[in-house]
Amino acid sequence: MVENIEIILSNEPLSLSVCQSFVEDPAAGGIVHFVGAVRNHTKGKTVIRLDFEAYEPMAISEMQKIAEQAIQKFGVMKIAIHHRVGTLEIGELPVIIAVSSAHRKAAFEACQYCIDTLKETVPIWKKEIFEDGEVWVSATP
Amino acid sequence: MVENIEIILSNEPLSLSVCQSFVEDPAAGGIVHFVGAVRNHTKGKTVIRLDFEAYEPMAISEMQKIAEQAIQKFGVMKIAIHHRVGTLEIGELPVIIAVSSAHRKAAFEACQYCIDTLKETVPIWKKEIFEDGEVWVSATP
Amino acid sequence: MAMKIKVLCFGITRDILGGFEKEIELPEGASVAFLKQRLTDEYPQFQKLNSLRIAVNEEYGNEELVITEQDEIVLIPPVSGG
Amino acid sequence: MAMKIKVLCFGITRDILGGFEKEIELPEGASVAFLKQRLTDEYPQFQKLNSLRIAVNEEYGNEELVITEQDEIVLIPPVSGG
Repeated sequence: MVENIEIILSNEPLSLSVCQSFVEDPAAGGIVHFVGAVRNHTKGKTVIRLDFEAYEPMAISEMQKIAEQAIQKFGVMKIAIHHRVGTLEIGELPVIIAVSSAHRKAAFEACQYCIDTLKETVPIWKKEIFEDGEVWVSATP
Repeated sequence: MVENIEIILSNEPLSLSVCQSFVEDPAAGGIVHFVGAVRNHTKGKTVIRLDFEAYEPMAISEMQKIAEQAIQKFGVMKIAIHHRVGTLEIGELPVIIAVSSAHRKAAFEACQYCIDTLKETVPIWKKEIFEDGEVWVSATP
Repeated sequence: MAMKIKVLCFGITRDILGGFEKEIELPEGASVAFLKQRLTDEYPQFQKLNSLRIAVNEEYGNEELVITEQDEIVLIPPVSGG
Repeated sequence: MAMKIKVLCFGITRDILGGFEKEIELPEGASVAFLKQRLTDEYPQFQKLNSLRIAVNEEYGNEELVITEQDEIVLIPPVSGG
């Protein structure tokens, strides 16, 4: 069987073209990518950088589960989920999710399902570093 | 004002990273790409290649309108729509649509709106070349 | 009074009319709807198309729009970009 | 009978417990719910979190799951990947 899921946790910059290459397939007519980016502000405060950490083995197994669920739920072909850990500057990419499918609607739905679910279940945490302090995102109200 | 829309019709291969670079913005937290790809079969028949042609000035102005509507409708930041013309082999990319947004839901909706509308209104035509003939896609029932 | 208009033909309409650029004689004051009717009468294959739109000066023209000799008239069969 | 379990602390839980790895004494047969209650009693800051899940051997454990000394126990405060 051809491998149809690629999960990567990496300290190095992520590559959109690597994700695209993994999901490409002669039978795929549509590919949808979600690319996260580090914004320069949040709730009106200026962000200097973000620090990401992961409970790595479980982060990988949870991302694998999400991709398997998405393939089953939406009937898509291949999924790549690449996530950064470590320190990220403004504009860097914390996550890329690529989904290929025979038809585009399923690719959009599956890609959105993957990023929505990743943000709920995958044990990865980010700390926002401001000029005057830092905060674990979403930890407290 | 910073240019927030880039429309390109091209004879040369399209580049995902060029689209990504155009839509990146320090205030953008999410970027969604739709990438079309030439499939190797359609309705059970093997496709050899596709020939695309466009009524170029109007194709460009219609794509511009779609991007403007999407920005207004969904409140997204920047949109790139790049479309190929000429002969494309299996696996080549006829279209890339990139949308950046502060928040991801709007980026998904705007990107899907752009490709759905493009397929309805933009004067571009593709002919599928089979081993035993050719057909203008969608022209007749 | 008659006028001669030039129509540009893309996709399958080029195959039907047998060329990219065609001259067609219409009565002065003819509308987009009139041109469509004339084409369908002259080339029955147009009836088989899923749709036929006519662009006038790079915009989709509504059926009542009156055509002049100066307009750029383009036949738009069902599109299939993307 | 008491047992000593080791918990690993990520994100804000590391700040609350003051370290990545903590040893905690629990009665034998203690459940995930028991551990959560013990943590909340000992570290009132846990009450301020939007959520606290506990992973047992790399899976989210339900509240009734019984913990043993051999399990890998990890505190999962609200996640914020992506």
